[in-house]
Formats: sequence, C-alpha cells, structure tokens
Amino acid sequence: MIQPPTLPTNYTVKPGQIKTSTGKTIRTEEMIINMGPQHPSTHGVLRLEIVVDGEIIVDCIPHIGYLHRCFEKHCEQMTNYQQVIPYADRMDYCSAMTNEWAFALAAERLLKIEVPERVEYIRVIMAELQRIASHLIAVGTYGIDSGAFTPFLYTFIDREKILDLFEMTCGARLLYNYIWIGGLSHDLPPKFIEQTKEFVAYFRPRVKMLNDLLSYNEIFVKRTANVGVLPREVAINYAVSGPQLRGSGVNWDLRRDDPFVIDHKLDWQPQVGKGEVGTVGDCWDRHIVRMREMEQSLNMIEQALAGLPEGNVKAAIPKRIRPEKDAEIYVRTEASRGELGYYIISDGTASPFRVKARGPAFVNLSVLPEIVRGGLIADLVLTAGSIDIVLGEVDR
Amino acid sequence: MEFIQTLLANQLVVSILLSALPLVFIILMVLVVLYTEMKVAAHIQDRVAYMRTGWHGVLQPIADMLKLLQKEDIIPTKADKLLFRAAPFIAFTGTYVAYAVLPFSSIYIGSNINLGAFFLVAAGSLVVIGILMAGWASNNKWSLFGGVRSAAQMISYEIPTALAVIIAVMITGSLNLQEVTKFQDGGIGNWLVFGGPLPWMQKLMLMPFTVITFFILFVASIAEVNRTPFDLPEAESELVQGFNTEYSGMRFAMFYLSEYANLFTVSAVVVSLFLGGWSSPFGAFMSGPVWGVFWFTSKAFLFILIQIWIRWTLPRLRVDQLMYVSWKVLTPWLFVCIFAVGLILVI
Amino acid sequence: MGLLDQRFENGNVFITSLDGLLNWARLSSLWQMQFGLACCAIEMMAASASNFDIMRFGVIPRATPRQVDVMFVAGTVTIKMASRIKRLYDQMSEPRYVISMGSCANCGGPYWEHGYHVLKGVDRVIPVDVYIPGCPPRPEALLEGIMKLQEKVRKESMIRKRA
Amino acid sequence: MDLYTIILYFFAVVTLGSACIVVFSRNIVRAAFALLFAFFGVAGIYIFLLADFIAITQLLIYVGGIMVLMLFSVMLTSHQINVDAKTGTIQTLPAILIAACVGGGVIWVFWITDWKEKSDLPVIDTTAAKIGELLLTNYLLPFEIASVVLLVALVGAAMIARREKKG
Amino acid sequence: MLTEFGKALIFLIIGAIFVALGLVGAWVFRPHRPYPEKNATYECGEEPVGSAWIRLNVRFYVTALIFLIFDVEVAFLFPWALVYRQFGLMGFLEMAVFLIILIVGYAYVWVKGDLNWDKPKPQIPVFDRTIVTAGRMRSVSTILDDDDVNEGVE
Amino acid sequence: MEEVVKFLQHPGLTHYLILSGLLFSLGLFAVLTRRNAIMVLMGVELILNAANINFVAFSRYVSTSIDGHVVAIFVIILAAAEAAIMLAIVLNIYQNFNTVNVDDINQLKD
Amino acid sequence: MTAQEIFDVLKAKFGDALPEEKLSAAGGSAAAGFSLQVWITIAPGRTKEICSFLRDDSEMQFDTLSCLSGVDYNNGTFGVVYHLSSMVQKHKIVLKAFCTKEHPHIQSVSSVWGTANWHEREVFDLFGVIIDEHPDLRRILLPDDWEGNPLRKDYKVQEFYHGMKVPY
Amino acid sequence: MSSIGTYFYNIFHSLYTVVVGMRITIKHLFTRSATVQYPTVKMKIPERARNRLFVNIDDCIGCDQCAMACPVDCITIETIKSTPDMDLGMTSKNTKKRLYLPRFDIDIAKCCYCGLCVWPCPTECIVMTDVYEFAEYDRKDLIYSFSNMTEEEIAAAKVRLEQYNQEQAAKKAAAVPAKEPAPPAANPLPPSVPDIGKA
Ligand code: SF4
Ligand code: SF4
Ligand code: SF4
Repeated sequence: MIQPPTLPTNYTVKPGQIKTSTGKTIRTEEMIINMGPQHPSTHGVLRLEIVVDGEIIVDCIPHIGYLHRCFEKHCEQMTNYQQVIPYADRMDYCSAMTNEWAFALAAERLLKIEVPERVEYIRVIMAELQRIASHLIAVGTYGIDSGAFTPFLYTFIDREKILDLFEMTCGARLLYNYIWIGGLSHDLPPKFIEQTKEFVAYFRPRVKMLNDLLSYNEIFVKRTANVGVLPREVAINYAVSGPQLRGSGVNWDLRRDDPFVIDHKLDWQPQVGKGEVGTVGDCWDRHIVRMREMEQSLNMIEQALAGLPEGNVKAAIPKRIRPEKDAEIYVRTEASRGELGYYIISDGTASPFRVKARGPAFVNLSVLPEIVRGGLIADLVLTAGSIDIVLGEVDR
Repeated sequence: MEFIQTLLANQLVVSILLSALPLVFIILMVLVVLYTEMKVAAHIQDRVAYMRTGWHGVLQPIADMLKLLQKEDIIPTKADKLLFRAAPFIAFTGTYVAYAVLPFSSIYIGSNINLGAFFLVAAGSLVVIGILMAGWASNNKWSLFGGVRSAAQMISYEIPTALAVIIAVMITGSLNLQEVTKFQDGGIGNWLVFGGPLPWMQKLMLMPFTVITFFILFVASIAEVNRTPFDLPEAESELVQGFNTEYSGMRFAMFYLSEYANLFTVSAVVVSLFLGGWSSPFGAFMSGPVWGVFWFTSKAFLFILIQIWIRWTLPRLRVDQLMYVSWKVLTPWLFVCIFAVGLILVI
Repeated sequence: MGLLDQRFENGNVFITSLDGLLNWARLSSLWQMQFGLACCAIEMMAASASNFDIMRFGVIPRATPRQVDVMFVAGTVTIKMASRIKRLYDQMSEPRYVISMGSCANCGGPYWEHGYHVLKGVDRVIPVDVYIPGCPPRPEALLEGIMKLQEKVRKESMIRKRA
Repeated sequence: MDLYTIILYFFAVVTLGSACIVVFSRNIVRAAFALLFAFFGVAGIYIFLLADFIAITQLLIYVGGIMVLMLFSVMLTSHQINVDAKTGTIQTLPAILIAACVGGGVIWVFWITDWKEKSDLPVIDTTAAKIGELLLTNYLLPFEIASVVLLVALVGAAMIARREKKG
Repeated sequence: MLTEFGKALIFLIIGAIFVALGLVGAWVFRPHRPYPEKNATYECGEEPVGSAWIRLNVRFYVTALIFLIFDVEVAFLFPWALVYRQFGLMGFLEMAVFLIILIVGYAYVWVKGDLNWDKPKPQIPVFDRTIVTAGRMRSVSTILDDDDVNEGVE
Repeated sequence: MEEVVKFLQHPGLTHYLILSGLLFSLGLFAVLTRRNAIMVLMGVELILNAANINFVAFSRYVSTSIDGHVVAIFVIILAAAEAAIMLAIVLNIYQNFNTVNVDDINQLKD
Repeated sequence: MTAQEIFDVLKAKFGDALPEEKLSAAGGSAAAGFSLQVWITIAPGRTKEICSFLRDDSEMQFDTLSCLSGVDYNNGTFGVVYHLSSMVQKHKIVLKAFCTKEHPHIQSVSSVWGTANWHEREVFDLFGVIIDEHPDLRRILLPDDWEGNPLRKDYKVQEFYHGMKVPY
Repeated sequence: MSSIGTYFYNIFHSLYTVVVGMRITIKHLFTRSATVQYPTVKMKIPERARNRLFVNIDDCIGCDQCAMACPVDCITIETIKSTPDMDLGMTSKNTKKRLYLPRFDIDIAKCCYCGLCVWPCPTECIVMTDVYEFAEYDRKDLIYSFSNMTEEEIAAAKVRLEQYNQEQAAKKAAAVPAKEPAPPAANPLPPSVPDIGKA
C-alpha cells in the first residue's frame, strides 16, 4: 500500500531520524492516516497519506491528480492560441490574471509581438491586484488552518473589493479572460483608476489590522515559528519559487531578476523571510512574506497608475496567430505563487503543438514531504497551508 | 385537581418535577446560546448570519434541532455498537448531573449537597469518559484522536479548575455552592474575585491572588469545554470533527447539546464561586429569588459572550502548547495562590 | 420564505401540518459539507464569506459527511475523484441533497470534449437535485440554487422515497 | 420494600453486574467501561453508608482518574482488544473453586457473625469537615506519608513510563 | 443528606431518560436505510487503511498519570480547605508540607520533561554540502545577503 | 423463604458485607484467571473496592467515629498509586516485549 | 555564460554524450529581438552525469531546474526538455534528451535536483517515458490503473473506467 | 533573555496580543456588516458583466463565427441555405440574412462564460447579459435553444432548398457551361457542425 518515501540521495538525514525510507512496511506503532481528499484543511482535493507515530509525522506522501483537468491536452486541441487563455485562467484559479498573462506573454514572444506600453502597465496593475487577491485567499485560509476563522472573512471582504474592480473591467469575477495575446480584451473602464486608488488607500490599514489580528498574535506566532522549516539550499534545489522561496531567505524575484515586463522600472522591494520569530524559512516567514508583498504590490499599483500612458490596448492583437514551424519558447513569470512558466512548441499551425505549464504550486508542493517530518499533525496542516497550493495548478 | 394536589404533596414527584426544570432551561439556553453565538460571531465578522427563519432568524436553532431529529442515524459497521450507543448517554448524563448542584437562585438548587463544589469537579469526569467512549467506539482514526485528545485536555484542565475551586473553598470555608454564594451576598464588593467579605486588610492582600485565580479558572473553563483557543479536539482543520465525526442525527445532537450545556456549567461555576452567583451586585437592591435567577443566568451569559468573543478572535493552540499552558502556567500559578491565600487567611 | 411567510401565504395562524414543519426545518437548516473541488470552490468560499454570507440561509459548514444535509459539488469532478465523491455521498446521512455547482459539475463544462480525466457531470455518479450553471457561478447564483433546493424540499413529504 | 431499599439494590445490582462483565467480558475495552459502572455503583453504596465525601472521592479518583488512566493504557496496548479468559495463570475451574471458596468463606463469616450494629447512630452531616479535622489531627502522620507515597508513585511511574524501548 | 443525593440521582436518571426520549423521537421521524457503503468508516473519502484502534502515544498515559496524582491531592485538599482555619498556622503548615512534598514530584516531572507533550521534532532537510563545491556555497550566500535593503521589519 | 424476604427488606451491615464479599470474590477470580495484566489490575481494583465498602460499612454501623472513612480514603489513594505504578510497568513491558500477558511476561524474565 | 560557451565546455568534457555536433536552435532563426531557444542535445543515458556537472561546476552553477517537460514529437521520438537556470550566474540553458518510442528510457535527474522527482513522474505518467533510476516511479496525476498515456499524440481515451463512462 | 524571563515575557506577551486581537474584533462587532442580503437586495452588476449568453436570433446571419471561436464547443448551429427568391430580412446592422437557422443551441451548462464568442460576431447578436440566476432541477433545461423556427418551417425550408438544388442541377445539366449559382454570402460557409481539432 504505502510506497517508500523518496529521499534523494544527496540529502543527509539528521541523526535520530526514523528510517522509513528503507522498508516498505511501517512499524507496528505507526499508522497511516489519509488526510483528504475531503478534509477541511487540504485546500482542495489534495490527499496526504501520512504515517504517524503517535502524533508525530514519520512520513507524508502527497497524492495529487484529483483535479487533473488535462490542461496540456486541451491546449493541443484548441483551434487557436487565443482559446487557450480561458483554460489558462482555470489553471490557477486563485490567480487567473497572472496565468493568462504568462501564457499571453509566451505566445507573444513566440510570435515576436511587441505590446503597447499601456497594455504593459495595465497588465502590471492587474497582476498586482491579482497578487493581492490571491495572497488574501492564502492568508485567510491560513487563518482557518490555524483555527482563526475571522481573518478569513476579513480578507474576503477586501478581496471582494478587488473582484469588483476586475468585474467592472472585464465582466468576470474569478476567471477573467482579460489579457489576450498582444493586448487586452477591454480598455480600463472610466472609473477604474479612481476606484483603484480608493482601494489602495483603504487597504493599507487593513494589512496592518490583519497583521495585528493574526500575524503578530502570540498564539499564531508560536504555532508557526520554527515549523516546516525549509532551508534555502533545499528550497533552491527543489526549485521552489515565489513567496515560499523568499520566505526561505532567498532574495529572488523574477520580476526583478529576470524581468519580463515593466516591473523592474517601478520602485519596490522583494520581501524576504528573516526568521524574526524563529528560523529562516519557517511557516511564519512564508506568511509574513505574503503580508509584506501585498504592501509592495500596493506600491507598484500606485506607481503604475501614476505612470499609465495613453494608447490602444488592442493594437497588437494579431488577426491570425500562427507562429513559425518548430519554434519553441519557455517563458517564466512571477505569478502569485512563484515561477509560472509556459513551454510552448509550435508546429506552424494555428494550434500549439505542445504546451507545458510549469506551475509554481506543483513544484512548491513537491517539497512538502521534506519539511513536515517530525512535526505534529497540526504542524502538517500549517505547513501545507503555508505553501499555499492551488490544486488546479498542481494537477493542471 | 385533587389528584394534582396529592401528586404535589408527594415529595418524590415534586423533586422529579424540580429536577426536570434545568432540562427545560438547558434546551432553552442552548437554543439561545446557539443563536447568540452565531449572531455575535457573524457581526464580529461583518456578516449577519441567520436571517431567513423568522425575524432575524431567531427560529434557526429550532430548525436545526428539528432537522437533526429527522436525520438518519448511522452506526458504522466497524464501530463497537454497544459503546457507540452508550456514549451519548454518558456524556449528556454527566453534563446534566452537574446542573444538580448549580444554585440558580437562593431558593432553587437541584440538590443542595454539602459537597457541591467537589461534586462538580467529579461530575466533569463523566463527560470525559463519554467522549473517550465515543472516540473509541467509532473506530475512526479521527474520532479516536479527537476523543483521546479531548479527554487528555479535559483532565489536564481539571486540575487548575479544581485548585481554583479549592481557593474559593478556603476563603468561604464551605463546599456547598449555596453557602458559597450566600457568603458573597451583599453587593459587588463582597464577591470573591475582590477578596470576599473579609476585613479590609485581608481583602486587599487577597485581591491580587483572587483575581489571578479567577482569571485562571476562566481560562481553564474555556479549555474544559474545548473552545478556541483550546478547541483542539474538534479542530476542524486537523481532526475533521473530533470525537463526533461518525455521529449523526440525534446522537450527534446530544453531544452538541451537552457541549453547549457544559458551556453554561463552567460559566456558572465561575460565577457562583467568584462573582457572587445569584446575588445582586447592588447589595439588597434588585435581589430576591427571582432576581437571583436573573443575575445568575445573566452573569453566566456574560461569560458565554466573552467566550464567544474570544473564540472568534484567536487561533488555536497546538497540543503541546495546550499542555504547556495547563501544566506549566496555570497550575504553578495556582500553587502560588494557594500558598498565599492560605497564609493570608491564617495570619 | 420561512415560517412567517407561510403564515401570510396560507392565511392561517401557524403551520398547518407536521409535514410542513418538518420540511421547514429541513430546508432552513441545510448543513453543508466542507468540501470544494476547483475554481467554483473559491466562489463557494466567497459565498460563505461576509459579502454574501450563505449562513443567512442556515447553511453551516461541517467537516464530516455524517452530519451534513447538502453537498455542494463545486468544481471539476475528475475520474480519480469521482469514486471519493460517491463514497462521501454514500456516507452522508439521509435526507441528503446534492447541488451541482458550475459547468464542470453539471456536465464537464469546458472540459467535456477533450478532458480525458474529467467526469462529464457529477450526475453520473450521484443524484443531483439542483444544477447551477456558471463558470464559476456568482455567489448569488449559488444562493439562488439553495433557494431552488429549498423550494424542492418544501414540496417533499416527510416519508420520502428517495435514493 | 421502600424506595430507599430498591435504590440500594439497584446500586448493588449495578455494581455486581458490572463487576461480572469486567470479569467475564472478552473485550478489554468493554471490560474497562464496565468497570466504570462498577465504580459508580460502589459510589452509590457509599452514599447509602452516609459517606458522601468518600462517594464523591470515589467518583473523582476512580471514575475520573483511574478509569481514564486505565483506558489510556488499554488503548496504548490495544492491538488485541479481545482477551481470552480461558487460559489464565490458573485454569478456570480451579480459579472458580478458589474464588468461590474464599468468597464463600468470607461471606459465611459475615453472615454468621453478630456485628452488634447500632443502627441509630447519629448521622454525621459534615463528613468532609470531620475528615479534614481527622487528617490534621489523628491521621497527620499517615496524611504526610500519603504525600510521600504519591510522590513516589508520580516519580516512579513517570520514570518507568519514560524509559525508552530497549535496544 | 440522603435526599439531596437522591435528587442528584434523579438528575442522573432524567438526563438518561432525556437522551432516550430524544432517540426515540428521532426514531419516529428519521429514515433508516443503511447499506454497506453508508456504514463504512469515514476517512476523508478514502478507504480506511487498517483498523483505527491503534496504539496511542505514551504521552497520554503520562498526562493521565500526573492528573491522577493531582486528583488525589485535590481530594485531600478539599477537606483541608474546609477546616484548616480552625487550626491556624499549624493547619496551614501541615498542608504546606504535604503540598511541598508533592510539588517536589511536580518539579521532578517538570525538569525531566514529562510535562512536555510530544514536542514536534522537526527534521529540517539538510542539503548535503559535500558534493557541492565551495564556490557554490559562497555564491549562494552572496545572492542571499547582498540585499539587506528590506528594512520593513516591524 | 419469608426470612429471606425479611432479610432483604431491611438492609443492614450484613448486606453490605455480603456485597463486598461477592465483589471480592469476583475480583479474586479476575486476578486469578486473567492473562492480560491490565485485566488483573482491574480485578485488584475490585478487591480494593470491596475492602473499602467494608471499612465504610463498619464505620457506619459499628462505631460513631468516621475513622473508617479516613482509612477508605487512604485505600483509594493507595489504589491510585498502585494503578499508576502498575500501569507504568505494564506499559514498559509492553514496549519492550510487545505483550501484556502475565504468563508471557513471566517467561520473558531474563 | 552564453549557450555556446556552455556547449563548448560540455563538448570538451562529455564529448561522447552529446549526439549533436553543434548547438541546436528552434525554427532556424535564433536571433530577432526575443531569443527563441537554443538547446544542447544530450544522450538519454547520461543526463545525470551531465546535470550534476552543470549543477556543481563553479562556472555553471545551474542550481535550479526550472522546468522539465516531456514532448511527443509525433514521429516516433519522445523528448525530455530540461530548462535550467542559475540564480547565481543568472544564465539559462536548455537541454534535451531524446528517446525512441520503442525504447522510451531516460535517466533520472531527481538525484541532482529534488524538483525533478515529480516532473519525471509526470513525464512517466503522461508520456509513458520510463525514467531510469527514479526512486519512486509511479503515476502521479492519473489513477494507477489508468490505461494509456494521454499526452501521446496517438492516445485514445478509454471508454470506461471502473464503470464510469469517460467520454462525453 | 533568561529562561525565567522568557517564561514571564511569554505569558504577558501572549495576553497582550490576545487583547490586541480582541480589541480589533470588538470594534468590528459594531461596524456595519458587509453583507448584501441577496434575494432582497441585489448587487450591482457592472455593464461588462459576463453571465448568461443571449442570442438575438433575428439578427443572426448564421455565420458560425461564434461557434468557431468558442473554446468549449458549446454552440451548435445548423443552417439551411435559403433560396434566392426568399427574403429573410435584414439584421439591425443592415446585413442581409441568407441562412435559415433551424438550430442554434447553446449548452449553457458547458459554457465557460469566457466571452470569446461575443467578439467575432459580425452582427453583435450574441451577447452576454447580466442574468446569473438560472439554476435548474434538470440538466436538460440548461440547453438553450435560440432558434425560432418551427418544425414545419424547417421542413419547408429543407424542401425548398432541395427543390432549388434540383432545379439548379437540372439547369446545369441542360446548359453545361452555364453560370454557377451566385455565391451565397461574403463569408465562405463553414461546415454546419464545427469541426474543431487538428487538421
Ligand atoms: S465550472 Fe468553471 S469555474 Fe467551476 S470548476 Fe469548472 S472550470 Fe472552474
Ligand atoms: S462564452 Fe465562451 S464558452 Fe460560452 S459559448 Fe461563448 S465562447 Fe463558448
Ligand atoms: S457569430 Fe453572430 S451572427 Fe454569426 S452565427 Fe454567431 S451569433 Fe450568429
């Protein structure tokens, strides 16, 4: 039934660790518990098969694929590139904007399209708003994981305001189909700038409130500090990305380090976990990185709004999308959860030959078994929560 | 008529009727508390909750109960059927027995045992057994974890509770809750939390310790009823629903009822030991048997409200932190208080 | 819609029949299984959050299927998940209802054609009471679906022949 | 037979019945839960003996403490919850004989002895206070020794339980 | 006195009767259609693996043990608390000795760590440095440390 | 027959004593036959309870003092201490030998 | 380092493991604004060796495996594409290893980069490429008893799975 | 900090943060709730909202562009060519309609509300409305049929086309190098059932 855990050989195991990697059978005092697919704290249909000794986790084997929606197959079956965008939306449904952006970007690079500057600015605004919305879900559900229900509802109130902005822009609340290859589906609506500024002003104190209510609450700190520590070398080796990587103390943000858009022109700072309350790379660091990133995103939004040029948002949308034969591209962007890459191979027809989506959550989740060993079940819940997975993207 | 009179003359019948009163109270109280909790929680969270059953949804708890009455009652094949059936009985009975010694008013107390406070401490253990039984009998890993954890938590916090009760007993010199309350009668200044009706010097010296004791008792009582931040046994994010994961329908309703009834019990203990029970805070003003019921329940409700407030604010402790709080924070502080109070009272 | 409305509708003072009362209890206290599958689950969460507040309808999330009345199948049902959903549905205590939320649960939605691993409609494994279209349905649409379900429950009889 | 006596017998039956389940049940967890009822019945008997404090202590310590401890132990060692009573240290039949002989002998002695009961003894209303006084006066030494016993039990049991698995 | 306990007994019985009544009442209304899948054990939608009657952590025993000892102590404290004032300082001291002896045990278990629940013993994954060249480590730390610009710590 | 009924109708010391005797023999039986160490312990607890009933009964019916109560309390305490230690030993043995059978333990003794 | 330099280094060190003589580029035109990708073809049986060199060499320091994708080229060839990047040196490279449909075996690199573990399982799952020396080669997304490898171009979906109709 | 100091610091710090949190929540107890009480109050839907599709069938020229654009293939259009002697009227955009639409079904249960079908429509007759409340008890009720042709009309149109085709064929046979019938529309007619998939 249970598979041996997979410790890559180049990781040393601390002395005193129970050796389950050798035998297939568990010891008599251990037991296997299924957490999920229906479990309140697996954030969707993740199934964690955990081996526990008492309450201490000996091993954890994630089982994914309960939401495998055949994204890559669909990409190949579409009649044109544009039709992929709705599916890209549905991949990471908490952060649809960044997903469609990444795909649009990849297609644009494949087609060598240059988009107007206004489009880039709007895309940044949208992506950062989306990042806030996505982090709000992460923070809110993390509150539930830690037993506090109220922050979840507060974050959703704030998120609803962002969704209103999105809805007035493109008509949808969750899955936007807004960023098209070479442009946008709509220009900004008239009152958008005003309302966004309002939102930014409204949201800053809310971040502080959330911090007071949750992040700096002593119980919360005690629960998350020193839990699920992911050292930076391991994080890099596992290609972990996004807030999780930065939470491990690696100052790496694709928006700055592999600039794919105008983000690097704006004034902002990637936020890094410093181990203020525990070890660098623990759950609290990941959480607080998200909280602080939201503030940074607000800065970016403000600047992008200020610098928004005029122009046509549909100028570069190609009539027919037909890249050259055998062209291929891998484009990586910094989505809400980390490095979102699209690898597209074209065969010269109007539909992609192969699309591989490299979802950040998929990769981030793969490190989970490494960091939960030795913790309690409660720690597992918090560690899994701090990774902020979206199953749509893990399973695609 | 005559029949009723003869019936009322029979002491047994009367005491049975009197003993059934708290049951009515429990049911009403649970309905009210359920409603209040959801409403308060909702408003804390900028929501409204229950709006569609009657005026502002006041009938919602009734609907819930009626619905639970209609739910199928599932006994899993693998469960230990006998124990599975017995568990709700034990849990609820244990809860209800505790009501026997709560002094609702100066004239009503279910059973005026001389050892009331002691009895309360002991009765709590029945609930522990019921929960343990439920967790075991379900033959479900989550239930077992929940049940055992619940039991471990309740017994861990029973010690602080008992020690705090002892401090109250030391000051009042009686285990009879009715007498403990009478001892504190006569206004807010006489409440034990402020040192009781003792000479000024003693009172001032006692005050810090009684306040600490009171506070600890309050914390322990939250933990005893498994509420946030101590709600690990039912921690939804880890253990699904804890020990009642496999229970459905009316059997579950009994646990639900007993949980909320316990909520009142622990608040009532705090109130009658430290906040003057049924006695009015204004001395003779607004006091009397009927007012007594009012004061007693409203004080207890105040506590329930505070518990609700705490519940919807805080995250949950982890199990080791839970034990830490009980054994390494509350208990030692209470030892200190016992020594201090003991010394102050004899010199 | 609740008790009080009925009073005005029927013109009599209180509930006329036990059946009505019991139906009323069932329809106003629909406990929900805490369980979401995909994008629609986010909208379901939004529906339970402050702005829409599903609890106004008496919907309380419970984690275990034993104590719930209604299961919102919110999201894409994959074939790997279908057997689990069936099992969870089986383990719910009767009377139980299912609301299929979103295109995916209705019929496979955007994945109906090429989704080799997507179950084309949850009604292939469990009976569905109300279908809510949308991708994702707005939270209000979910609320409307609940009201539709309530209508359905209202018409039921206590001794039902179901499943 | 008045109500009083009926209730007494009720408790007696509860006690003995549960004890029988404890002795004859093949499921150790059920045996443990039956023990709970036995203790409970004994507590009832104590009340009839006007020993209210002892009764509640019984509830507190046996039901609340020892039972929980035992249940935990059972659950800790529980990969076999069925325990066979057949092949014990002593075979069943000799055991029955021994138990019956000893028990019967004791009961016979109880039966034939004239105990000079004084049924009109004054009812002591405040046993708890009396016990407290006795503890602080006559039984001071045992009282203090009890604390030592408890200390030893605590330290010893904790130590034994803590000892790691051999090898 | 007996009658007071009698009343407590009545409470007990009424409690049990209430539960029974509730169950009987539910039996009138509720459907009852069991089938094997329905009665299967719930485990988050998966098929349960192994029996749930597993062995628990020895911690639970230790907790119960400490509880038991203190429970006993509480049983002593109650009668004492009732009367000790009659004995003045002596009464207090006698109990103080009793308590202190027990507190010694308490301190013992505290120091020995028996009061600690199973603390999580997180096993932080360690990257094996031996197969990584020294240059790598240095350069990793440079990208880690060069940005100490984030002063946003509150 | 009548005598029996009469006897039953007027509970007195003897009744309690007989009850305790029965309890005692049940406990003894459990101690003798059970192989599971915890079950043996349960038998011991029954015996102790039987003894306690005696103490309290004598104190009720024979003397005016309540010394019997105090003794009973001490017995309860001893029972608690004994249970604690014994269960600890059982657990320890279980951890080492993976059995709680008294006989097996006997054989396992080095 | 540019791709050419990396290629040269590799050529010097693992000459026999690089089937192609030169750097390959997509679609012929690698220039023009955005660099479409160039890649190095490596032998499917030597990936681990080459990758650990790329990771550990102080000049290369490819500490991250950004992406690992399987491709069915629809001509009897499968490929696995490795997108490497270095956080330290800030350069990127693409490696490709090809295998045939008849003998779909590629060596695992999960001992070099932890992240490769799941990616390789996915390749195994969706393409049926057997990853040699993988510590835990199971299907990852699809159920264990699923038939076929869906991302193969010739994939036909099965009609029923455990009694559930699969196609619409 | 010494361990004793930490002990006390922890206790008081915990209490302090608990109080901070409780202050926040009690403030919220008295603020206005954010809830929109749905059935009585409805949220404002922005004009761009993308909810249920609506087809103004009178304007539709049956060009099948929408079905082509749909990634989900949930639009099914069947057309019957009209004969030149029939006048199907004009759309509101002054395009001449040349096709009968016996079938214009949108399986609203499959639709993913992406709005891609709206853009290419030459007559802007397929639009997304702000109707979002259309839950049904039966899945079949979610297939929306927009065609307004009755069975008889469809049959008649088919017959007419058949006749026309026969006539044309007859004409063709009579005069071999005769003129082709006029091309039906500016847009080349795609197959009536869209065939999406790779060539
Ligand atoms: S219906 Fe749409 S929103 Fe809902 S799960 Fe399916 S794809 Fe996601
Ligand atoms: S909205 Fe999208 S899915 Fe729906 S019919 Fe139009 S194109 Fe198709
Ligand atoms: S694109 Fe417009 S006109 Fe053409 S078929 Fe669709 S709805 Fe009709």
